[in-house]
Amino acid sequence: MQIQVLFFGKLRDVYQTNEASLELPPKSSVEDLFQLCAARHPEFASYRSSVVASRNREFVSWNALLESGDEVAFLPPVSGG
Amino acid sequence: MQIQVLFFGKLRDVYQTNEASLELPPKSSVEDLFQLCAARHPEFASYRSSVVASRNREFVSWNALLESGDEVAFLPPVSGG
Amino acid sequence: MAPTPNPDLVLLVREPISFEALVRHVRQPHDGAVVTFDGCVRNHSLGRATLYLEYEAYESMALEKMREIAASLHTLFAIDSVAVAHRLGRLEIGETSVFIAVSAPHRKAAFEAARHAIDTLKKTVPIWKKEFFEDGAVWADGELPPVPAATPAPKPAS
Amino acid sequence: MAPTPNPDLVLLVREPISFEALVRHVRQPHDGAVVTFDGCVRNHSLGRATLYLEYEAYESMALEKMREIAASLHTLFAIDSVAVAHRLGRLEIGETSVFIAVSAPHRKAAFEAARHAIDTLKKTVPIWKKEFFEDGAVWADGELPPVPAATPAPKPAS
Repeated sequence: MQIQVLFFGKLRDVYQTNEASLELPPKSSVEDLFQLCAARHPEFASYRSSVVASRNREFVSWNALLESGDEVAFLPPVSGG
Repeated sequence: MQIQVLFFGKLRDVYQTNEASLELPPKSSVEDLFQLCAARHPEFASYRSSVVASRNREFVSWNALLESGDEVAFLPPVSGG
Repeated sequence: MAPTPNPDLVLLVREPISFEALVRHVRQPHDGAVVTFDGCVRNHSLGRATLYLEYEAYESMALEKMREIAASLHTLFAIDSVAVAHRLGRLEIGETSVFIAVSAPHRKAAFEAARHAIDTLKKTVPIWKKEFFEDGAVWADGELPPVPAATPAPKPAS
Repeated sequence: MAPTPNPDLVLLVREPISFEALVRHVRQPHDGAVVTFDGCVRNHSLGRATLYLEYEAYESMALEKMREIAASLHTLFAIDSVAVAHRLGRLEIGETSVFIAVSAPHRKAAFEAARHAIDTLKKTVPIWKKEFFEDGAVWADGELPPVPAATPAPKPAS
């Protein structure tokens, strides 16, 4: 299935792009998607404990399962305001 | 001694003036001044427990002693803001 | 980098209060937060429709008390500067009767100081509000300012 | 007399925030208080002189989260309406990055809601600040938003 992934802040610098469309097996989780990103950009792995994920613009846990067409973002600590 | 007295809000309505210059014996207190006002306008007496007094623009207790030339005001509950 | 606090601004005015001027007054480059409180004339009071208000003050004492409040904010909170304006005379519905602006490096102090300023102003500044209704006018219920328990006698004249 | 709350206003903007428009939006005749919070770009950060900032957002999600904050204020506090604007792009020292205005019949709710709004925005809205110094730029330290402990699996595709 196809997942749209968005990168922000520090993570965008690391992944060197704003967004990517990645192919994952059915029943993959957010965690699986993160590991796929880390496989492509090894430095990415070091951010695992300091980012959160959203799925379709809602914060989700790492074990959340994905569906085809989902929009997932990896979000570093927010600093608006 | 001469004391300048100011009246505000409801008390001004009762005393029918903004200010008065009243003559009191030396060592008179704020309380004495209030009683002198009440003698002139009997309705004034009923406000004794619902007003405070200032002397030279500082809140004072009823037993505060006055000096010639003091500016005293009787202040109903304040409602600014 | 070396914060020189603006002098505080304390005003009683008879025209509409200029929010922008007060905010400009307190806002400096080392500030991260400005909190403002805008007290407005409501169209009703205890269930009755208000037509308009009139505010009067013991002006010299009100200004002194407002200056004392501003000064106390600096000792109580890590703020930069304060502007407080209260309007007097006739006010229509929706107009601003009191405006307070507080600047600070961080938001917590700005919020707490602005709140403290209006709470203290309402309890201690000699200003009175008369409410005008269809069928008459009343002096608004207010708060009796706290008064010292006992006052030392003045020095005897020498 | 029958308060019809204004719809809340939630904005991400790339030009200077118009305070007056936001305050006008929330201010209605039955309100007694408007509290505003103005978050400004400080000229230093952790002791270093800041040159300017850049803000970026996950815009669609940030707007959703800001709308959720505005909605939650109505359930938590007795307020009338809310306006929240956050600026994106390059900001100079002294410019406003975020502005919040809350109107209410009484001041306590307006203060508490404005404070809650900015505290929650800083923790949960996906916006990031990059600080530019003489000798480089860094993404500001921030807060990691709270995340649900476990997420129910989506319904299997039928």
